[in-house]
Amino acid sequence: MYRIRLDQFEGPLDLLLFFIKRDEINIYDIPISRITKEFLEYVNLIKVLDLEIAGDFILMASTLMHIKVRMLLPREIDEKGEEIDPRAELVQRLLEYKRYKEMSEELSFFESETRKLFWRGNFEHDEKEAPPEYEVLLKNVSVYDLAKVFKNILMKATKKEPVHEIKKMPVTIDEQIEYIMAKFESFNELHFLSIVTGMREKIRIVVTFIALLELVKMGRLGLRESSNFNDFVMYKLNNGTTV
Amino acid sequence: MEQLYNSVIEALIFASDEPLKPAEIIRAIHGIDGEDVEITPGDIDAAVELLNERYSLESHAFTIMRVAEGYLYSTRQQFAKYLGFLSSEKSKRRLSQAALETLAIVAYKQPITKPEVESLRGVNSDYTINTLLEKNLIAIAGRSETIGRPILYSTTEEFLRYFGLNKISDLPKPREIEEIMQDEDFLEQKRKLLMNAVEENLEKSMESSGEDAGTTE
Amino acid sequence: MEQLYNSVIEALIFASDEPLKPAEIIRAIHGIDGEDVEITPGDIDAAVELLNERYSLESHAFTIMRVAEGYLYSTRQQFAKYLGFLSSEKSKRRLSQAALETLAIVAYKQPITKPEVESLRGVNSDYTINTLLEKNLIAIAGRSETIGRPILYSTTEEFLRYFGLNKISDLPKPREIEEIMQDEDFLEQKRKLLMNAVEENLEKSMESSGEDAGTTE
Repeated sequence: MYRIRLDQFEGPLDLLLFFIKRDEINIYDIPISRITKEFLEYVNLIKVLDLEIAGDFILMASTLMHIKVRMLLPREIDEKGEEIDPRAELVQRLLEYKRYKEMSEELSFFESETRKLFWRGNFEHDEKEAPPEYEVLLKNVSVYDLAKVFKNILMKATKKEPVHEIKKMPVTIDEQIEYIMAKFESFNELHFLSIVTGMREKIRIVVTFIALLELVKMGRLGLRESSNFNDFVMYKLNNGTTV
Repeated sequence: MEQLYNSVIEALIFASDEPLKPAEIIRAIHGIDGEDVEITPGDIDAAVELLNERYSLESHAFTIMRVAEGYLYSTRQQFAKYLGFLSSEKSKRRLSQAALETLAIVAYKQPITKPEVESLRGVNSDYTINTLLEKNLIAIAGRSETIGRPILYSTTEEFLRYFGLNKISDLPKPREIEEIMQDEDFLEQKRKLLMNAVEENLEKSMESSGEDAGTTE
Repeated sequence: MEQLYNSVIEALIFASDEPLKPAEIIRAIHGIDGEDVEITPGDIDAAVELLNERYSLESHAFTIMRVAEGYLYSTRQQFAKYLGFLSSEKSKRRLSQAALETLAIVAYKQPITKPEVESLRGVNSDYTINTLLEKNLIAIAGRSETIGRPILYSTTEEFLRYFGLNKISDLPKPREIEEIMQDEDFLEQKRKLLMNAVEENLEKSMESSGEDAGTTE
């Protein structure tokens, strides 16, 4: 048996073409039994070598086995009444593959030729009148770039562990008690909304509300319903009694 | 120094992506033609001088400059305005990474609000959103029904045209990108699994179809 | 076209780091000197032809190539060895056989889906397709209308530049299958046979029979 460097083969079709050439097999009359046997020997070798391409080779091996079994059965007939050769499809695939393999050699030739060419290397020093302002638009950005960027963002976003950060509150209850009482210096009654309107942070409103409850508990303010159901009225108390 | 090396020096400076030092030129020539080729930095400077005289005589649009103790090509000053026009045209078409990120998020999550974009990117995105709006790659698509009714953004026809897509659903799904971005390790594992599965079937069919196929090991 | 524009064209192409299209040259000239300057793509091609003749006559080391339907300067092939010695760019690996096979299929069958590529090659092509996308040699070109709407791929301008082609149709046509079948000699298979078959046997037989055992078949 020839020893073949398996990693030289791009895949099962490539290996089959090699057998066909080496053994001068007529591609129309592939001895499926023999070739299957040989193919399996190599598949076993690939498995031992643990090559990453093994899966594709095994898939082909099972195709060959399938053809082999069909060869033993009576031939199927196509619509023209002619016998269908179970190997026909494989032959077609082999030829088609060979066709593109040839073209990859053409490409390889173009690659070698182009590698002998060197483009101009340094463009930055060309005298240019500076473009007035830097504008941004699209160039050399593909759909793939777009999708890749999005995928990376998603990955970054999902990687972020939920962090429960304890932020120092920007306001204290004491401060807000002072704030509320300062408002009551010129009024005896105020709507709650009127003192929280304009507050940017939610936390400030919450703290103000707590400060208000504190003031009620201390007996310095009283609460009653407002005509607006979303609001209520605060009124000043003097040691628990209305001013 | 041999005549041939005038052209070699010309080619080397032409293709260098940074100012090419005389020592580098000598190194390349010695590397290819052997250490005994006689060539000095003075020879190289003379060759560059000669080349520049010829460019000037033949009225070509470029010249070799001496920069940072090396040589590099530059086009002549008098063409600067044309080059400036072209390069501004080109720079117009470059999208910054930030803009690309924002565009990707809008494309995939549209319609989407600025706060949502910002929470995905983790940075303020006012500037990039404005840029993309100006370039007509995204557009305002109404308002969200959530608190504060923030503005919703989506991509435009112009966006589709640029990327050669018929509709937004033509964008590759993150799953599809995942599939082609898999690293080799992962593929290998996948193949191993496939291998085991096929192997079993294979052995079975070998047993049943008999003959000599089983005697391969 | 005025004489001056020969030099402008020279400067513009010289200063471009990617194939410069005739339309871009015309746009720059119109942008600076006004829309009424008469200049056609034919004029530009003639100017490039003239420039190349002069470079050749004056035996300069570079020439203007027609690549990806644009113009790009490159050094002449004869200096490749010196340039290769210094260049880190070109010491980069060549494309793998798998990449070339996949590119050949995409180039001739574009736009094409990954399953189609895989069925032609007989191997999983995720990794190869990703490599080619990363190298910008192929690009996503929408979706097929078939079941599952798989992504379509096609080749890029970078593909043309990489292989030094002006357009896709500059590639030789693949042979017809009938023609391949008539091959008495599957040449390439023979080459492979010579290259990598029987190394061990060869060595063994050389050891045992000595002499001219080198004829392996």
